[in-house]
Amino acid sequence: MTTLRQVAGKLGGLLLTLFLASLLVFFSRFLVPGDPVSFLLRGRKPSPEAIAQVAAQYGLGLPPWQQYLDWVGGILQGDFGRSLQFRQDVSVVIGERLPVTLGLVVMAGTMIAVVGLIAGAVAALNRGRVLDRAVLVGLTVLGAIPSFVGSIVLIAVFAVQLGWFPSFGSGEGFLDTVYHLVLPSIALAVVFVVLIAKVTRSSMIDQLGREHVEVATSRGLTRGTVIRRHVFRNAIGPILTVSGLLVAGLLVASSIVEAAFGLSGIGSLLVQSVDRLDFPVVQAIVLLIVTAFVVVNAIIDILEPWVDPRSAAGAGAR
Amino acid sequence: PDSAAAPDWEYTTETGAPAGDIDSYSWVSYAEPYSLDYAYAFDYADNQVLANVCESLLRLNPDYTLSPGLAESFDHPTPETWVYTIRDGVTFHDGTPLTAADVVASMNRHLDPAVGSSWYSVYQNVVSIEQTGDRQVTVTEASADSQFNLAMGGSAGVIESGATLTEKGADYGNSTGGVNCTGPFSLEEWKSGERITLARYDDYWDETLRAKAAEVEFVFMNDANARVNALKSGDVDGGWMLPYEGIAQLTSAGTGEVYFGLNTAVSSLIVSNLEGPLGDERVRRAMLMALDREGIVEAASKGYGEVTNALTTESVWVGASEQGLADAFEGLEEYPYDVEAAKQLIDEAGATGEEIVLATAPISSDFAVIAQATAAAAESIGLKATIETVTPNAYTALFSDPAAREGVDLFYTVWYLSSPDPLEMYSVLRTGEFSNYGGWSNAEFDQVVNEAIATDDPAARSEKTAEAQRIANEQLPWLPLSTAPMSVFLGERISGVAPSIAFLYYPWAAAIGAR
Amino acid sequence: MTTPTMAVKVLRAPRVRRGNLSFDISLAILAVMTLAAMFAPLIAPYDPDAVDFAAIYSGPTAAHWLGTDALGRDILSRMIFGARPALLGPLLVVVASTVIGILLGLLAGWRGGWIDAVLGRIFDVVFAFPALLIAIMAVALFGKGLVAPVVAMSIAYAPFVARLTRTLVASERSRPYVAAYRVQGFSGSWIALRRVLPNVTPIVGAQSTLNFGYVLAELAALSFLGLGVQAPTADWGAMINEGQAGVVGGYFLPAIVPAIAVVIVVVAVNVIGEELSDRIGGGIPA
Amino acid sequence: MTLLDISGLTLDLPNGTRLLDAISITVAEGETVGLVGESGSGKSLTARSVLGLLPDRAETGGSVHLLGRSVLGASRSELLDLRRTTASMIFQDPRAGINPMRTVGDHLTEAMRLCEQRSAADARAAASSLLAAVRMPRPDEHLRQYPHELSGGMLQRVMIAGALSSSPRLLICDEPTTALDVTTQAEIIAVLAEQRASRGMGMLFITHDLNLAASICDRVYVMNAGRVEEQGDARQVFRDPQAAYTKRLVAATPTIVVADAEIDAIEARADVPGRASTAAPASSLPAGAGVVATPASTEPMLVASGVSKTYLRRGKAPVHAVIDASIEIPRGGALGIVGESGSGKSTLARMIVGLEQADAGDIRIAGRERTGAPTTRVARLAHARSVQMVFQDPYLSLDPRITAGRAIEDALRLHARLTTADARARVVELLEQVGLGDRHAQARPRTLSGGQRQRVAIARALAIEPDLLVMDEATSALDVSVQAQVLGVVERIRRDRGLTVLFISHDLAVVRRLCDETVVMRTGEIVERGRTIELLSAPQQPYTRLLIDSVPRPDWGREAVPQN
Ligand SMILES: Nc1ncnc2c1ncn2[C@@H]1O[C@H](COP(=O)(O)OP(=O)(O)OP(=O)(O)O)[C@@H](O)[C@H]1O
Ligand SMILES: Nc1ncnc2c1ncn2[C@@H]1O[C@H](COP(=O)(O)OP(=O)(O)OP(=O)(O)O)[C@@H](O)[C@H]1O
Ligand SMILES: [Mg+2]
Ligand SMILES: [Mg+2]
Repeated sequence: MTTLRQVAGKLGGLLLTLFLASLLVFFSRFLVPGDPVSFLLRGRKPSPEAIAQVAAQYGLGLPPWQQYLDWVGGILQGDFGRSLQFRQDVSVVIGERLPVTLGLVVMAGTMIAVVGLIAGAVAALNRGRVLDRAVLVGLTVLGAIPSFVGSIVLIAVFAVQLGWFPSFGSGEGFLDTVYHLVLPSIALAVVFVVLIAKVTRSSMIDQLGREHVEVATSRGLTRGTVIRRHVFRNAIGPILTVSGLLVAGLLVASSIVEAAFGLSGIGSLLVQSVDRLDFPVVQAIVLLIVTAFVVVNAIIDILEPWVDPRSAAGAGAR
Repeated sequence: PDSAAAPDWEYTTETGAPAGDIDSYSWVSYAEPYSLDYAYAFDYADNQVLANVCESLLRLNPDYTLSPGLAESFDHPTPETWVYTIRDGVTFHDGTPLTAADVVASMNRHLDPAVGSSWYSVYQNVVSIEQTGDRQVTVTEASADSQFNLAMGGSAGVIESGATLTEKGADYGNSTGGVNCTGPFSLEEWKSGERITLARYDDYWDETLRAKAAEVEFVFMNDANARVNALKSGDVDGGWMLPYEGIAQLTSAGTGEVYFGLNTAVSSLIVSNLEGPLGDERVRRAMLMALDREGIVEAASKGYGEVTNALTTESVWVGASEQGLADAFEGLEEYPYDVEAAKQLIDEAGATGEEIVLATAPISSDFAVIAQATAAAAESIGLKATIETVTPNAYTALFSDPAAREGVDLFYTVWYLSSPDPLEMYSVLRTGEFSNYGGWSNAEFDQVVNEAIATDDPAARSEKTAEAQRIANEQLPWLPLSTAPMSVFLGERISGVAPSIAFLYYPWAAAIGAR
Repeated sequence: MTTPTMAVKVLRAPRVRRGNLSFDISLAILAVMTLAAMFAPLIAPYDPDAVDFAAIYSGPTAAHWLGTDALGRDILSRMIFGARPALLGPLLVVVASTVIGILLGLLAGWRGGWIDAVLGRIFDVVFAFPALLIAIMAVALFGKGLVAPVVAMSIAYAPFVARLTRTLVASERSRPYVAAYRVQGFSGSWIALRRVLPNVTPIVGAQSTLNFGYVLAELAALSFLGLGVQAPTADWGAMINEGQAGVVGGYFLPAIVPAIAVVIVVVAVNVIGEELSDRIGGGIPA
Repeated sequence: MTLLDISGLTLDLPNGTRLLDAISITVAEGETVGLVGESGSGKSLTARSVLGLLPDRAETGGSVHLLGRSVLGASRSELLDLRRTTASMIFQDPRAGINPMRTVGDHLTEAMRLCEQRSAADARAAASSLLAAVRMPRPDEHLRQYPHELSGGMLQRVMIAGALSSSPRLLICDEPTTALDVTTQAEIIAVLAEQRASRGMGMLFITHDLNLAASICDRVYVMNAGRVEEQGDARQVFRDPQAAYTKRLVAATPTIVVADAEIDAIEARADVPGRASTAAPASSLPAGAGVVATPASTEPMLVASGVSKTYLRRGKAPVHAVIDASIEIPRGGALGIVGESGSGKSTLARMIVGLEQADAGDIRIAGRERTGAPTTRVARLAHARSVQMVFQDPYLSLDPRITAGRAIEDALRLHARLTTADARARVVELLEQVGLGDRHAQARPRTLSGGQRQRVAIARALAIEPDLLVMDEATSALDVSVQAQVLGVVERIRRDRGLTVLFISHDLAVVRRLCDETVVMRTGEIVERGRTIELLSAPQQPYTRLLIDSVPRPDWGREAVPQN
């Protein structure tokens, strides 16, 4: 179905996007007028040694493209530079915090998938009925609750008042970690659940109105079979596309949730690094999130022909 | 909730001897240390952990007295030299013995510009640090300095294994490199962003401070609510510096107790521009009188504090004579809240309608209170006030960079002293001193302080210092606002800590055991 | 070949809606909040920054309808003044991103070819940077406050608008009515600017309205994280951030009032946006 | 027992709209019953209700019985059983009716596997033989293919095979050939007829094409606005329609049957301006072959010679859309272009109006070179005045936001300096010319019917007073009666103003009615040309003959029905 050529083409697109994104991340620093050293050392005592160290780390004497190549070259070898606030390699700082964020994102992702798909499907299958309305209203309101508000409420109710869940920390071992991450994942998932549910709903409603669904029904397939094999199966495309777009949002939104729940992941690290003017860390995290986004979407892109055989033939549109 | 009722609180020095050892307990900190490198340990978060792992030449006790630490004794043979005799039988956590070479290596780092030590100011007078005997280290200074030795109870006097310093290099003190010191606890694990675990060091030299807990776990929670909740629910056993909003809750929660202990910090407004209207002493006095300092204490620290007219707390007057202490605190100018009188002063000074700029930053709620209250006070006496909100980092720069203070008339600080001597405060206000932010200059004051610094006898010194305090109280180079006690929460499982700001340097965690 | 059945579907498309209560209520809420923000100094009972130590954490009283915060500042007054940055920020972002997006989308969709390819690639790259991330990056570069995030988010949201516009324009361009204009002798730029642009703008505009809610929430989140509007300026997000300190002492109002306001505005904007999309979407053959 | 017995069926939407009103239809075993009527008359609703496929929350009345079992109000399992064993349905658009994400094999076998619990291998074998039965060339290969890999005609066969997989007693066909070319339509009809005969099924055949209904049905029902207007023996109904509606429908239906009398009639009308004046054979169209009534100039209005267009597609074989095509239209003449879908008709038209640039060849209109793309505003306007176009889909060719009057006014003012009042007056004049009025000037397209829109489009084209009017399938999307109106308008304008027309259609009958001469296109090439009547009565090329033979030819004696 998918030819090797197409996959190669998509990988090429991925690399191009990554390249452009890395340019953006790297050269964004050049948007700031003035001396790069004083930018990087804002708020710190600019001892000559510190200046020399930062200048050396960034190769500030070199022409910009050379700086860029060095930077990219370092990253390809896992060297993201050194954190100014932690006096430590950025890769170490991030590496220590990544598991928490990944755990959070995976758990939230699972909730988003399960709850979002179910809610969307239920609404779609009851289109125009009370249940649909209820789900829609619920989604509209839930979707309007920013994750930081959600976090505060969840902590106040379930951690403090009821004491069912811990209000901080990420726990030890698998089960404990899951237990610790329940509330943060919910806070993170809510807004995205709403998006997925809405896409699922409209995508399924779209399919429900298709003639092929009616054909399948007319041939005596049970409603369950029709919905599973024809409605839901065909509705996956847009859901998957939107899911891909959500990945980066999930990673960024985790900064809010992590901050609220006192979790130490790369999200809270990002905020802290912005606060502490630790630009090397900011740069690295931004690049990481962008890369995750691009890679996930490339994977979805490559899966596309499996989801929709027409796309392999270039027939495209649904 | 009735906001008018001021809370009851009193100072405590002890929290009851522990019943025995405990396997482990947890402690909450509002932030993660950036580094456990003593050269950079300059903040509550760093020091409260470091104090239990790394020891200094001298030991700063909870009552702010100094006693021998890794130096079993010190001498002051000439006004310019300090000679330390290094204690025998002390080992680092890796088992290697403490030597004079380690001391020299550790202390010399403060002088190394490549390190950029935060404690350089302590060493600014130092000419050399040398091993002058098997167990002897001599520090030579350019001029007489009574203060250097006092600082050896703090981070400036921390001793680390020289071999470790060399080995770890740039990674020394961070979560990968770690530290290798002599304290009652060793650094067991540093899980970035989450917690630091300390383990009892069994070969610790000082039996009296042998750790009662096999393990202490520090968890970091930036969020005040999370901190209070964790303490209240018993998820965490204790913590320093409780959020004021939560103290009432913690007191009534029944899962532990809140204690208030010695503090050296004074909240004050630094007058950073004497060229402007505040250059006139009458305007400074008027400003202080226009401030409802009782109200500020109520709003900023929810009543856990007292208005003060001095820039030091009595707690740092450790070696003071009775006379000295009386001179220092009795009969100080009171500056009561009196807008009318203040207005009159402004009129006299002809400053009505002049403008002042106060800088603030969103660091904690007291910053907002002070900024708003100060602006309101200035307006109430006919001055124009502008609040300039800057980032916390830019705010930090106010303390280090004269350019950052350009155009700023007033800013707020909570200034704490790291050594048991009020001179630490007043030496800062001498003409030309780095931290004399407004460039205030008073010849009499300078002379008194310089004399005090050259005086070795604490009692005699205190009397000189008291003179300095009186001058500052009259002239108001900084406007003193209030003091607040150091708060600590102990859950029902633990006991034994002495509530005091000395937790920044004293191995307080070792004293905590099962209740 | 278009068949009669399809034609019937097109004819059927414009649903004539009866009055929609939630839409009207949402509109009213937004109108009230906008007016309040515009005339804040006239309406607000107190100076939003006025500290009153005698009334710290007062609950709702006759003097302070929504109570006061940790500094005794009147929450209602702060809410009214706080509506300014809270609403103005998203408004600027939505307007700027819509204008930029429509122009770029029109260019890409109408000209096609390499321009489309290049713009498409640029959009792809920007998509990889979620709005909040770009905003955070802007803060890292240019410092805290509202300006950098607003500019950054305008850029971040523009590709969404541009891609929608591009799709719409490209599909309009292939419609016979555009060919008909060409055959009549109208120039390409006339058709693009005078006919296609007005045709797609309502749909794009309605979609952009939906962005308002997201931007509002994101800017509030930024303030919540302490990277956005800085104290003591009244702003809903910053108020939630500051108000959080009181939650532990049982003083919920300072945090909950702005939080509820954020939720209400986002819901209202979404209701309006969705309704508009529905109404407008039906007007043009899809 | 009757196979299908619908009696008094009514269907109401929850909002009270009555969509079907007392429909009664019966189908006996082995019988083919036609259901005809215009778009929206309720044909599909009726057919679907037989299988219990009703609009959401619709209210029904009356009864529907399949082999004696009631459909309305049947339990879920009963309904499933009826669908699995008794009746099945073929839908209009095979592209929409087959799940694009599943293979053809999946489509054919799923019901067998999931409903009849047959093994996968068994089901595949059965599917394969079904595909063979509907004359698919390579059954086993097709099972593995996805719908997008097959043509429309093949897909419709797959749909038929799918419907037959349950061996139904009743086959419902809802416009099964409307989306297909005439030639493909003929093949599909043949397959259907064959299967019906071999299986002895009853068939309910829905179509809006009277000719088709008449050619295959035993009995027909004529529906209009949710009611049955008339019913009876197919030929009887069409030959001698009783209901006024049926009469109109029959009258509006064009035919390609050429009667001798008609040739004479046309010859008799030879002096009508704009009509070719001789019946001389014209197997090709050299200049001057058609003697033109407008004597002013003998130069043809349109000369396209050796025009070619090839579309290059990335990564795929190039499409030769038009290959070396040459046509001419005398002033005041009307040329028809017919051919299957994809034969290049539209591409040729688009090149003539300048929407597409020819790769090779030469186009002259009214003696002026119009091959290249106009570069200046003046050239653009000149080009526009020389040729205008009416597009196929009236729903898409008008700007949805612009009122009818405004659309015409824009065109007028682009080409002539007019005061607002003058322009308004002219707009009304033009609208009246196409049988619309002042009040339509204010209407937005969405509030106009298809026929009205197409007339607005014509008025807009005429506003510029072009030398040549190109109509690309301008009536294909319209119901027969509406089509008849529009064709009438065009005929009248030609008569009144001597307009030169290039008329493109896949419907031979329509071309026959409007055009003096016709060219036949196939895969980009012109294969035959000549006077329309001669071409239809004596086609020279096998392809033309196939085209003509594919058109259903009812034997109901259309001669008897007077034209217009
Ligand atoms: N699900 C539905 N909900 C509401 N109205 C419907 C529905 N299906 C059909 N209608 C309406 O019922 C009427 C009859 O529709 P139907 O599809 O039966 O017409 P038709 O005769 O098959 O037309 P065509 O030739 O265009 O297929 C139309 O006016 C249509 O708008
Ligand atoms: N823009 C284009 N790009 C690529 N191929 C095209 C394009 N336009 C038309 N074609 C191809 O050119 C061929 C002729 O198309 P054209 O539209 O002229 O056919 P047609 O005879 O008008 O068919 P129909 O009856 O379906 O309208 C077809 O194979 C079509 O797929
Ligand atoms: Mg139909
Ligand atoms: Mg065509």
